[in-house]
Amino acid sequence: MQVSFETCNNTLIIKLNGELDHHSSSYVRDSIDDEILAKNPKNIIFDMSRLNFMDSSGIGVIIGRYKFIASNGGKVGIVSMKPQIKRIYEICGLKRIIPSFDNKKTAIEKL
Amino acid sequence: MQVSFETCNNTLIIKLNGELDHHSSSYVRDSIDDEILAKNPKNIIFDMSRLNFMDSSGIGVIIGRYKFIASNGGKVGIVSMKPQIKRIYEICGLKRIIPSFDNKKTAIEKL
Amino acid sequence: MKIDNEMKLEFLSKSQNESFARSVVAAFAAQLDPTIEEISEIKTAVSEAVTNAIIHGYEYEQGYVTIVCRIIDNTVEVEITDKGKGIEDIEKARQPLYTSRPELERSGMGFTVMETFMDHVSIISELGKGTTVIMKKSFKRD
Amino acid sequence: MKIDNEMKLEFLSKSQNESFARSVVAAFAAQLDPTIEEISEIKTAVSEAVTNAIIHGYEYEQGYVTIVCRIIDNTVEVEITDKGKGIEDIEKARQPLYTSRPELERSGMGFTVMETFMDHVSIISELGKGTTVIMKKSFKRD
Ligand SMILES: Nc1ncnc2c1ncn2[C@@H]1O[C@H](COP(=O)(O)OP(=O)(O)O)[C@@H](O)[C@H]1O
Ligand SMILES: Nc1ncnc2c1ncn2[C@@H]1O[C@H](COP(=O)(O)OP(=O)(O)O)[C@@H](O)[C@H]1O
Repeated sequence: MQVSFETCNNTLIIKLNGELDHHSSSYVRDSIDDEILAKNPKNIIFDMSRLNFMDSSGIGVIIGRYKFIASNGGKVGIVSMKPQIKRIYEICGLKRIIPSFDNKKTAIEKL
Repeated sequence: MQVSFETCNNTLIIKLNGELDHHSSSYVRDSIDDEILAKNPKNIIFDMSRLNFMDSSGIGVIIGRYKFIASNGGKVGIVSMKPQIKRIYEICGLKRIIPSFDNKKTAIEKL
Repeated sequence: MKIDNEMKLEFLSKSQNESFARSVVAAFAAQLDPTIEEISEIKTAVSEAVTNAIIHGYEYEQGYVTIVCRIIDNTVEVEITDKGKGIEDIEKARQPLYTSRPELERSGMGFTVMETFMDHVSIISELGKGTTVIMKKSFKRD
Repeated sequence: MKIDNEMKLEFLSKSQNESFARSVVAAFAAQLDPTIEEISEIKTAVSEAVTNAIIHGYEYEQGYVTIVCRIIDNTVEVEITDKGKGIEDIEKARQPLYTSRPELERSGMGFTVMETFMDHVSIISELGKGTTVIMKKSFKRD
């Protein structure tokens, strides 16, 4: 599992590459939290174009970051989910709190 | 595992696609023997460009066909082995009785 | 009911074995020629149950997780067992959003995911003895 | 010697499980970050031993094949066991080209392949009780 970052104005883009499960979740969580602490972004976008697997442990990671960002008045979006991941996102009700976009450009514009 | 055939003059080209182990060996053996019976080729060439795995059960299949073809005065060649398969071919001493070629054209010319 | 194929896998309750376990079940189920979507459904359900065994069953202590997998006609049956802590109230545990470990950022959606992706999910558990989750999925082919 | 990770796989002696078994061992060994070449060596060695259990051990009767896999430091240890017929003369069985089943077009090269691809191969066998093949391979990094 790899995590990389990109900043665009006040938005932090978090690229997830690999498989996000309970095993990789602590590494992913720590990487993201360090970056948020360092860059203090308003909004965050999860770029999932290279995420090949995610289960409900991954949903826990996303909700955790969402709570922090939302409590500071920021917004969270997700882009480029593969079908399996989109289904987990829908089943777990993430859809109601975090919008999904087809690509980064629309996400940054519409967030 | 898939087996397909091509004939070029008196040479039967046998294309192996998939994994040749003990499980697939009976299917591969039967397909080849039926084709040899139908076409009565002088020589045969195994095209291994799409063979992804082979163990010593595959060596047994090749030697079996070699014995039949050689007993009728024909020749056998192998083309396009992947590295793992080339090593099995060398370890099992097939090198001494069946020549290997880089491609079909050279094999047909040089056999 | 004739069992067409069967395997049993036992492994240490280490989190790095979560991806190993789901790949093994997927490789075994492959003999039923599932679609890519069906394979990722099984993988996800197995990942949920194995993760639960490691986190909730053994609470990160070392133990063995066992997976029994059977193919019967066009159905795959997966049984995932731990000899850990057990579940006190199974009905409550199955509820969406319920988690006993919110401090670990668990979403409480594990059982809901298993139930959505598999045709059948049942749970057998005894406090102090352990838990078995039994899941079934049929592949209907015309 | 601390065992870093361990798994045990049991499956029916059906030939379709040969590819399943070698994939499982490869997936487990993946945690040592082997090269593609090392992975195909392990897969081939496992395929040989599992095939022998099915053909020679159980002689195509139904039985269970067991694989135990351990990671200790940078070494993978694989034990493949059948409770079949057993080997009368282990030394003879190991010889290149020796096969007791030439009518099945066996090449007699199975043990030679295992020995070439693994660092260590030992065989424990008792007539009428079964056979265990123990193989080890270390991954040396720079
Ligand atoms: N194998 C298990 N052993 C003990 N308790 C379990 C086990 N599996 C699930 N549980 C209990 O059921 C609850 C709900 O599980 P689940 O829906 O997967 O959500 P989560 O894993 O996010 O908590 C867990 O929080 C835990 O209390
Ligand atoms: N698991 C086993 N049970 C009984 N006999 C075995 C077993 N494995 C190997 N043998 C014996 O050892 C011989 C040599 O094995 P091997 O080198 O793999 O060649 P092959 O499988 O081509 O015969 C076999 O022919 C068989 O007689």
